Amino acid sequence: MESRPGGRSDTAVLLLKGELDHDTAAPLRSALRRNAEATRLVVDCAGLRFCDSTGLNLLLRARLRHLARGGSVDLSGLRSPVARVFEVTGALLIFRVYEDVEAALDDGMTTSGPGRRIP
Amino acid sequence: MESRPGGRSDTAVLLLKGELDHDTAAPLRSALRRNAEATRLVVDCAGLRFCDSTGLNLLLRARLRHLARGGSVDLSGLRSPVARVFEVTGALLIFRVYEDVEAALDDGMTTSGPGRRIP
Amino acid sequence: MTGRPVPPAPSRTRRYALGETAGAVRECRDLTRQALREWFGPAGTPGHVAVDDALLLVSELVTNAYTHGGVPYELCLDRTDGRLWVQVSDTSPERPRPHGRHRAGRPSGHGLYLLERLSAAWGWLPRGEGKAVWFEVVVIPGLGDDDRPTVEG
Amino acid sequence: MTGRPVPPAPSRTRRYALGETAGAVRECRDLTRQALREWFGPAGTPGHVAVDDALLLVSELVTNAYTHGGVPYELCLDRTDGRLWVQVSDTSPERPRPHGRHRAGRPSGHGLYLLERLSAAWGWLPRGEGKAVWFEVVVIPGLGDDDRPTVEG
Ligand SMILES: Nc1ncnc2c1ncn2[C@@H]1O[C@H](COP(=O)(O)OP(=O)(O)O)[C@@H](O)[C@H]1O
Ligand SMILES: Nc1ncnc2c1ncn2[C@@H]1O[C@H](COP(=O)(O)OP(=O)(O)O)[C@@H](O)[C@H]1O
Repeated sequence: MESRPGGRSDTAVLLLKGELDHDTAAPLRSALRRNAEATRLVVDCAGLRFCDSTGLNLLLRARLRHLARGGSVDLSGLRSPVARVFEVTGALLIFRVYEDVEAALDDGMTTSGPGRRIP
Repeated sequence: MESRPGGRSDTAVLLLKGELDHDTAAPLRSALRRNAEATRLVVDCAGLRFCDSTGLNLLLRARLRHLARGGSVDLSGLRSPVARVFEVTGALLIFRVYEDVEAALDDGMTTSGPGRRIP
Repeated sequence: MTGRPVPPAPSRTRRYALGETAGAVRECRDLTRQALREWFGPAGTPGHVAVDDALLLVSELVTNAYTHGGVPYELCLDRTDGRLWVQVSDTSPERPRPHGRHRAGRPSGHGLYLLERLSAAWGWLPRGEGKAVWFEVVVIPGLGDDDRPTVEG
Repeated sequence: MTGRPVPPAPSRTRRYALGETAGAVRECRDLTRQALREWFGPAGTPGHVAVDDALLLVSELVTNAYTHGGVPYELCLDRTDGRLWVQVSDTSPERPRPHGRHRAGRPSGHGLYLLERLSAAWGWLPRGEGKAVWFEVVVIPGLGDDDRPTVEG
């Protein structure tokens, strides 16, 4: 689990790697807690080879927390087979999803301000 | 399988005995066919130790045939565990059910005419 | 991950091959009646509603296996604490499919309805090319691990 | 009624005891991946949607067994013609219970929803005091009895 500031002080980026499941969720869980204050959290999944509903639930829970404070959790770099879990459960329509982390950060810089409320 | 005229020429009585299931249903099936012309058919189950949905379906099918011709299929003498099958499936409310075959025949003689349509 | 032994199968299991002979439905009831008596004592004898229900449901499953299920090939009885678990296997990949809404006057669809109403649980599982349909009934209610099924009745 | 032998169990079965160690969920995926490759050849390798789905659903069942199911104790993999049948056993008598209507944004209830959506069939069966939850996926569609699963891919 790598996390870094996202170019703006109110944006944080988490880079997920490997296989995310019940037994390996602890680092993501604490990273999400550590970054709960960031207005915008971008979770980059380009390095994620596997994710099941345990990972999905963590991200959905973080999304609700950020939403409640006027922030957002956005995703980037979903690859097969992770993309399939998000597609089948409908989570693709719930999160703002970007091709890659650069697109996510560009979008935050240009087309909309930070702290934007996602409907 | 015993069958006898029911005291009136338009009434027939079938006496069921033993255990009625998929493998033993043939005699009842042909007795029902043989008595398809009777306006009123009374099926006495006092001697029936077992009956499952195979027997129930045969009786329900006969009932529909008789109903279509303005007749009826009535039951008598349901004992445990046979009564339970009829109760749980709701068939107790579908058939006219008598304590014993005498009550069934008395009823046919006195309180209502033969060929009465059961609602 | 290995190391811990897999817990044993349910303490008692009886398997019977089903043949093509007429009389199999009753034979399955008889075998079930016998197992219930031997496993559960007085509580496992006819007249007790769980026993009557179990015999009825065995009849329904075996009948369905013969009428809808290709070649029926096994009756399996399992005892777990106060319960009886029954499986009937046949070679058809078709699965039991409850008819729509149950209607008391319709001459079909009562088999699975009885199963749903009278069993503690039921289901099916793939087995070879076919499947087993199963149900469970509680013969001795509330029997825990440490109770003994010999005193009741 | 006896006489005819009971047909053999599915041609290939692998059973693995589950322990208390962290990493069991992934280990179950790895064992499933390995079995799929050995049983189904190229069609059984990751990237094929049935394989990816099977690994996901194994993960869901094992996770549920650890989080809801008392003590999980066995992963069982069965091959029948072009299908994989997976069972995960645990000691809890509680059964899987799909949450009401699935809602994409709610952080729960996705496990059984995925099971329902991606498996060919799923269910549970009593096993000892607990149960096994199972699912089936079609790895090689339309594979009949006489086809051989080695040419595809
Ligand atoms: N063993 C079985 N194999 C295949 N299909 C089955 C089996 N048991 C039940 N079914 C299916 O489920 C349906 C409902 O069964 P049931 O409620 O017993 O009613 P019925 O036998 O009167 O149709 C059957 O019509 C059949 O399609
Ligand atoms: N192995 C199991 N043992 C007992 N209960 C289970 C098991 N698997 C699932 N359940 C029940 O089914 C429910 C739904 O499971 P699931 O869809 O995976 O969602 P979640 O785990 O997010 O609650 C669980 O909340 C639990 O009550």
